[in-house]
Amino acid sequence: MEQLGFALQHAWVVPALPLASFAIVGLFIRPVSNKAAGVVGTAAIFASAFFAYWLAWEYYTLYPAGGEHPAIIPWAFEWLRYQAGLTVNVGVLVDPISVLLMVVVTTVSALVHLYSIGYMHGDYGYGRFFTYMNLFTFSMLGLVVAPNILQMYVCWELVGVSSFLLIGFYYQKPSAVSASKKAFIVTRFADLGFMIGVLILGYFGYNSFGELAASITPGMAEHGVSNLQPFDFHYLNHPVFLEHFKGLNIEVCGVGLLTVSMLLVFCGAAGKSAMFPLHIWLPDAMEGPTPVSALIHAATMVVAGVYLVARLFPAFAASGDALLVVGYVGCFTSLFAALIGITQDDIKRVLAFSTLSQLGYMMLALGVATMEHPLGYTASMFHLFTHAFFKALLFLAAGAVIHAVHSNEIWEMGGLAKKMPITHLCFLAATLAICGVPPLAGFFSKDEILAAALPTHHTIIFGISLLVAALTPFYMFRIYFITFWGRHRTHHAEHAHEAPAVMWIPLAILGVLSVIGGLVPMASYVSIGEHMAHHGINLAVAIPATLAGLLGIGLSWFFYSNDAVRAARAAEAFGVVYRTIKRKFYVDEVYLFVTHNIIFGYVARPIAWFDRRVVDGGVNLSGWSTRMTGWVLSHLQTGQVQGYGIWYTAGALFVLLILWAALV
Amino acid sequence: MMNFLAAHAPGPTHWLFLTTILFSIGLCGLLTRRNAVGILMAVELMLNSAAMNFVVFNRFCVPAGVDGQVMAIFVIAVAAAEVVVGMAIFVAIFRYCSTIDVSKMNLMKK
Amino acid sequence: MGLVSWLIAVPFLTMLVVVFIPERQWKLIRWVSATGTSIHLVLTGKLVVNYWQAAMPEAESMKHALFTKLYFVERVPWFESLGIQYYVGVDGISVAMVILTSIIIFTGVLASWYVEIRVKEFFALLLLLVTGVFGVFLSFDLFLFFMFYELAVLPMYLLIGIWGTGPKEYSAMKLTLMLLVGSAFVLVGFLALYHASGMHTFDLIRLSEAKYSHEFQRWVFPMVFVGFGVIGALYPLHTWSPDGHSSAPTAVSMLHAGVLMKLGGYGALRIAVYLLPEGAKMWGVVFMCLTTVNILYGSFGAVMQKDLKYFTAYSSVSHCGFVLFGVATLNLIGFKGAVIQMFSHGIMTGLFFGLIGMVYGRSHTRIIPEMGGLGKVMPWLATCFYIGGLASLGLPGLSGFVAETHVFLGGFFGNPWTSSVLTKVLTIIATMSIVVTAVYVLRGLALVFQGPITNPHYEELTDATLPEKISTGVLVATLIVVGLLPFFFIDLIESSVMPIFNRLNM
Amino acid sequence: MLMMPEIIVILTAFGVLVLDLFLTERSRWILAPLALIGLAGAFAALYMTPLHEQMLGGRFVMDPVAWWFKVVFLLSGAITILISMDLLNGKTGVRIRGIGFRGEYFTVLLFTITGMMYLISARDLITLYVSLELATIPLFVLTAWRRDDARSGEAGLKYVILGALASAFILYGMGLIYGLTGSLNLDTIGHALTPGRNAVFWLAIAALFAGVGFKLTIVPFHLWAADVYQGAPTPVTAYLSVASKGAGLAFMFQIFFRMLGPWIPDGALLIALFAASTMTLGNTVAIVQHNIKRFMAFSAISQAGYFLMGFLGPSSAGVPAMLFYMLVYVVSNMGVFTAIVWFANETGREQIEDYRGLCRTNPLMALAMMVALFSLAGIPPLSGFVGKFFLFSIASQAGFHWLVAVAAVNSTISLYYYLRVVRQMYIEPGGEDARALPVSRKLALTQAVLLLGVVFLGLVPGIYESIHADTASWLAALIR
Repeated sequence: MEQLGFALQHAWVVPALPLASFAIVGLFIRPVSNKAAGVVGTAAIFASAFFAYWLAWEYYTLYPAGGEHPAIIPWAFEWLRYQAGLTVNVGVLVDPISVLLMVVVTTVSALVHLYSIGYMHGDYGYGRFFTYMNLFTFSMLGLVVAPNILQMYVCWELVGVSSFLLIGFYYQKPSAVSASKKAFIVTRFADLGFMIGVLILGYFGYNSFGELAASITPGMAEHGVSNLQPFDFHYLNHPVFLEHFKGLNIEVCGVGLLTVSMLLVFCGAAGKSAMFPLHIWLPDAMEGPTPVSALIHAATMVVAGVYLVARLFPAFAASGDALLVVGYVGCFTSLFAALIGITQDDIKRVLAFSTLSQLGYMMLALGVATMEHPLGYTASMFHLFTHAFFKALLFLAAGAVIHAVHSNEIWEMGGLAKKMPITHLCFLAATLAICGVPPLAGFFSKDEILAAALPTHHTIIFGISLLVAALTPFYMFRIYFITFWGRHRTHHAEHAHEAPAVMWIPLAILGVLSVIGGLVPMASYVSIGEHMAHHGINLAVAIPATLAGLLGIGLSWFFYSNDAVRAARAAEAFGVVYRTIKRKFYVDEVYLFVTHNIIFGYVARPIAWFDRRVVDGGVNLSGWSTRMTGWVLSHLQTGQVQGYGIWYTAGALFVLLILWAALV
Repeated sequence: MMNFLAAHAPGPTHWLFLTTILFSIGLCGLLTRRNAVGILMAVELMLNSAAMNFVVFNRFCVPAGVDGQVMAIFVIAVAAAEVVVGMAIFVAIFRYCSTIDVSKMNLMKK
Repeated sequence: MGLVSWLIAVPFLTMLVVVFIPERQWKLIRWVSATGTSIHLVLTGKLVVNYWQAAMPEAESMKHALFTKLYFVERVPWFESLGIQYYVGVDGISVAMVILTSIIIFTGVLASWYVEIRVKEFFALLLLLVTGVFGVFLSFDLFLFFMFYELAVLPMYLLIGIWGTGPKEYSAMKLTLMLLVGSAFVLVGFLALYHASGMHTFDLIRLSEAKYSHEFQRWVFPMVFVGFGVIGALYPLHTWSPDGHSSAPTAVSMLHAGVLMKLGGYGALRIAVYLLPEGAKMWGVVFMCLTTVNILYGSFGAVMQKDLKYFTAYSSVSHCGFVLFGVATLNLIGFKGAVIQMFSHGIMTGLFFGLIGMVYGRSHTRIIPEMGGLGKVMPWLATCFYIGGLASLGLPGLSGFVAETHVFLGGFFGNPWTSSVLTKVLTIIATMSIVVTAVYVLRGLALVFQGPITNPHYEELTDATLPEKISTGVLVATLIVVGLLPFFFIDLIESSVMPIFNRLNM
Repeated sequence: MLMMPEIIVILTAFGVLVLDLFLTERSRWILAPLALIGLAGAFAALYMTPLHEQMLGGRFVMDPVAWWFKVVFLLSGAITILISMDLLNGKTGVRIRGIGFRGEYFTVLLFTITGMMYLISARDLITLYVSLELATIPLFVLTAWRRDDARSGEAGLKYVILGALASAFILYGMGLIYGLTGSLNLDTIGHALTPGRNAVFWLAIAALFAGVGFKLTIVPFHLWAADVYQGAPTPVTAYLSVASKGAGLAFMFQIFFRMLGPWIPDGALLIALFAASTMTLGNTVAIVQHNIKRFMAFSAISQAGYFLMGFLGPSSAGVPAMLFYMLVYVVSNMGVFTAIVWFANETGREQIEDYRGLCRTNPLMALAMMVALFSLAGIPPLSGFVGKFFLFSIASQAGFHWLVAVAAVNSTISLYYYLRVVRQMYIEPGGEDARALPVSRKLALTQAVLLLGVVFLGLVPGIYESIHADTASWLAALIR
């Protein structure tokens, strides 16, 4: 292995900076000065971002674009030792996707921090906000660089909890509180699957570790991986292990064990990435401050699920069936969310559903990829990359708008294009990007996804993604038209101002990234499996996709440009269908029914009752029966001396009889 | 006459039968008499039957020794003491209860 | 007198000092108690350092050991004709438990800073109680162990009965009696072990050399395990715990849930499994099933509770289920998990009960629906509560996670004496509790601390005072330290858990 | 001389009696100290008495078991005198009528002590029977001592009738044994009794068992105890509950170890059953009591059940445990009774509910009573725990694990009702008008000494160890 540069050698600095900042700001700075907390917190993230870029530069200098990109672990130490041979390291794994994610996360995070200095100004709990944000950034980076599945799980949970803290940031607002609980509990439920998957992988991984490691280890050192552990991705993704695992021939309900464990892991991924049917928490999560939505619920945390699937891609690919499930779930979610997105009135919720839809895209891209045709893999990562920028931008711009008009409802905005020109411009750029209008970022990545789906004979998936490609511009331009065009609908909208510089500068930077982000030749940086020839624009895909996008924009203009009169009429025409979609297909209601009526009503309450009445009652009964025995026996004491004498004589006879019976 | 007596001289079994009967009578008396004095007499009967046991066994089992007879004498003395104490207590009770019906003595129970 | 004896003696001597201070000097009394417990904390620190130096070089050699190696042993013959001795020492597990107890009693004394009635008796009993607890963790003679064990139970009656709230007499009586019935079974087991060994000694380490027959182990193991299970809240013998904890005053709940419940797991591991490995193999699966019920049942029970203390008590039932589950897995990882969970749950639940006491002292209610929005007026307490709650739902970075993954892995890895599928299924069922735990912890805490302030009177409440901040701060710091640096803790206990495990494979 | 302690006691008894005739009422207080000095002298003499010797042709034997029993008797006698003094001298908080006659009281008490001391040294049936009666008959008198209290009289009546019944049973059994063996000497009888299917033998055993059951209050021979304990003057109740029980145990030793030694293993199950039922009945019925003396009666009954466990051991392994527990039981029970006597003296009340708030009105007495109660319940580190542990160990050694479980659960039940008292004293708030209750120096000192005993008997191994060492040689002599 070549000599590593400084940044690679000290790759741990990237997650460590936010962590240190979290601890220092949280413990020492926040109690003293809120302002300093914001500055220090932001500075730390910028430093981390700088380091991430440095690291990326070093990595790609070491392994130039287009060549082989091995995973290296420049730094690790033993953190947990379950037993000899079953240990968990904490370390840093550097490979293309982790580098990519590090860059994305630190960039978006740094910009969002900067934006927040303005956005959160004067808010109650300003310092607390930055503390939480730092914690989140650390957790996310820890997750990204995890070299083994357990570290992934650890940071996964930390990400969950920091998301919980941030959604519930306005802890006196009941809706924020319940949204934060919902987010945590739903993802926790998903993590249960992840946990069980980890247990299965850990168990079977460990059982065969000894023999398999011997055949894996020789090739390891040159990849910078030393001290292989059973939980390591390197081991779990290794063909030797996967072959062995498949060869175990253990089936659970007719499904192979590898598939089962991958599906369980995907369950966790689906929770975090809000795939149907675990998506319900994401729209509600918009109760958090807008920068949070931008950072966590658009650009970074929600892609953790995608990242996890990508991370374990060889294992998913080896299972096949599991990958198929990933593809179809992603595909369904993208359509499902896009449909709901059309009907929502809260600007952040529309963006949330669009996020869902785009995440579905990423998932389906992974689902259609194989080790032989790995284009989907690259496409997914590419879309992740571009989506992070334009979605963060959309949220931040929406935040600026909300900041100006003091409302989330799109029907209370309108005509803001002139009042807030920079914001408007940025929002438009991002909208165009997400719609896949060439040559903006979204066009390239989306095109790559469609291109990946087409040749692998996933016709249904391709069809649906094309449909979604038309729906996306429809609902995105819907909010664009309503928000920025037309008349001012409220007093606040009329007197809206452009955001301060500290807020629009990040918008502008992200705007630039959204425009040019698609020009990165992703395939030469991020790839897996068989090496691909450079993939250009596939016109057979690009033209229909672009047309679909333009069609969506056109329809949107048709319905919504003129104060949405036609849209209202159309909604009436659809009636029940419209209402069903608007109520998000009643999924929330189903959940509520299941948790409250079934789990609480038919499990928890009976158990509480059983405990008080039966178990506790049993104990009380034994106490009562002892007392009763005493009470009954006390009646032997009649006070009649001759009665006592009779008992006495009877006792003597009893002894005699016993002796007789025993000894005769 | 003497012959007859000799031929029908009671053996240990007869005597034991007698003492057992006496003991039982005493026991029944003790358990059924209401009058405390009657009970004391029953007690006396039981103790004496037991003392008689000793004498009988001495006579038939260890004719050489006098242990049983000595024991009997002690028993008589002890029985006397017991009765004396009993009577004293009854007298004391009679002083303020004006009765020595034991079935009425049940201030303390349960 | 060696360090280990001092560890038992310090609380006792402090108690004696407290007893001889006149009642009206109540301020002095609490200062004396705090000083005594701080001294104890320092001694514990010394113990840890000494133990580390003594034991770590030998850790390697313990890998295949069959007998626990004790350090700093002190032996004084006591009832020689019966082979009873004063026999104290430490191994890694005891050290861990001693750390736990010193922290809890120290913070417990601080948390009781505002006890006003019968101060002297309160602190005296508290210190007596903790003397018993230290005795249990440090003694390696079954007689001595049992003696301290019962000593630790009884002051509880008075502490709850006098200073408690709610149906305190009922709870106190129920708690005392159930625990003593449990100890009755333990006693039967101990005596049987003593006589069956034919060695005429109560020395735990020597008894482990005895060969107990298969038949013997078959009935003695469940006897001892269930006996300890009562205090470890084994289902369905846990019902003393919700009532007892909810009625007890703050420091007592802390000690009881934090430390006393650990005596169960400690005894089950240290004595039942260690001395009776064959029995453990026969019964492991039964207790694994029972403790699975424990884990889920406790967490579902907690969902429906309205009283904060009942809520925490049920959660304790669930978490103590993890301890016994870990023991019942008969697996090295599971054993370690059990020990870590004992520690972690001790700190966590001590924190919970301490906080509940502090909140109750301010709001004068423990009924969850009556509270709301308290986070605004008492941010410190709310933060600590949340950290405790997150630890209890197994959040990584806090100690609960380390413990729970150990236990789950232990269960999943299973043991050679039980159907592998069964242990896996049970483990998977048990893991479901992490969701339920999340549900009740978040629901409960949200209702108490978040949302708008429901009662205008709450606006005037204050945050934690300095003693309270120290007390909760220490506990929170411990949770985080163990969570972030579990390797120290694992090194501490591993070589001592090893022999218990190795004996199973003998 | 071997019989010196007994002689000193009996001489003291007569001395007190005679002196009582010549003293004026005002100087009669001297009698109690005199009696105490007599007991102390007896103890000194006992201390110097050589062990393992006999006199009167083997009819009177001194051995370690006898020695320890005598210690128990002298000790309980001395404590009884101490706690009786206030009551007899009229130095009570409330006026308690119908008690007096100090000279006779102490004399009679000393007689019973003498009887008990002879009882354990006796080696033939005559001495055994006579000393048993000497120990019992004066107790009838003491029970009925309060002349103007109907309950005292009634208790005396019940005691005398049932005592006579038991006496008759014992005597009948002894007669049969004499008939079977032709000897009155216990050792000879032990050798001569041959196992076999002999109905007479069983009858004798049944009668004797009923007799010892009466003294030791074994179910169902216990029924007298509650009424008698409740009715008797409180110090006498205390004496009955320890000394009389000790005499019962001594008598049982004589019967079981001397005469029936070889058959004990055969009858072990029977003994275990009786032990279990005795402790269970005593404990459960104690729960529902309200009068503290009656309550202590049932507690004492249950303690008898624990004692019985000592007889289960292989050969006579349980002897040291039983002796030790006897000693422990004496100090613990006397500790409780000292408090009860004191409380009755001060307030004239003896319901459990009356003790409420005692920890406020007299904290030290409350503490002492609590500690003593806990010792009875077997709570460590008090001596009761250690004593019980040793007894349970014997049962376990004999393989009666179920009995150990029953006994241990019973200990828990007993704790339940002992805690009822503790709860009244410590948890229940006292009355509004609660005033501090004074305690006389005598009682305080007695209580303090007892408390020390309660705490240290179990912690200091020396006493148990010396009992064990002494009786080990006794056992060796016994094994034939």
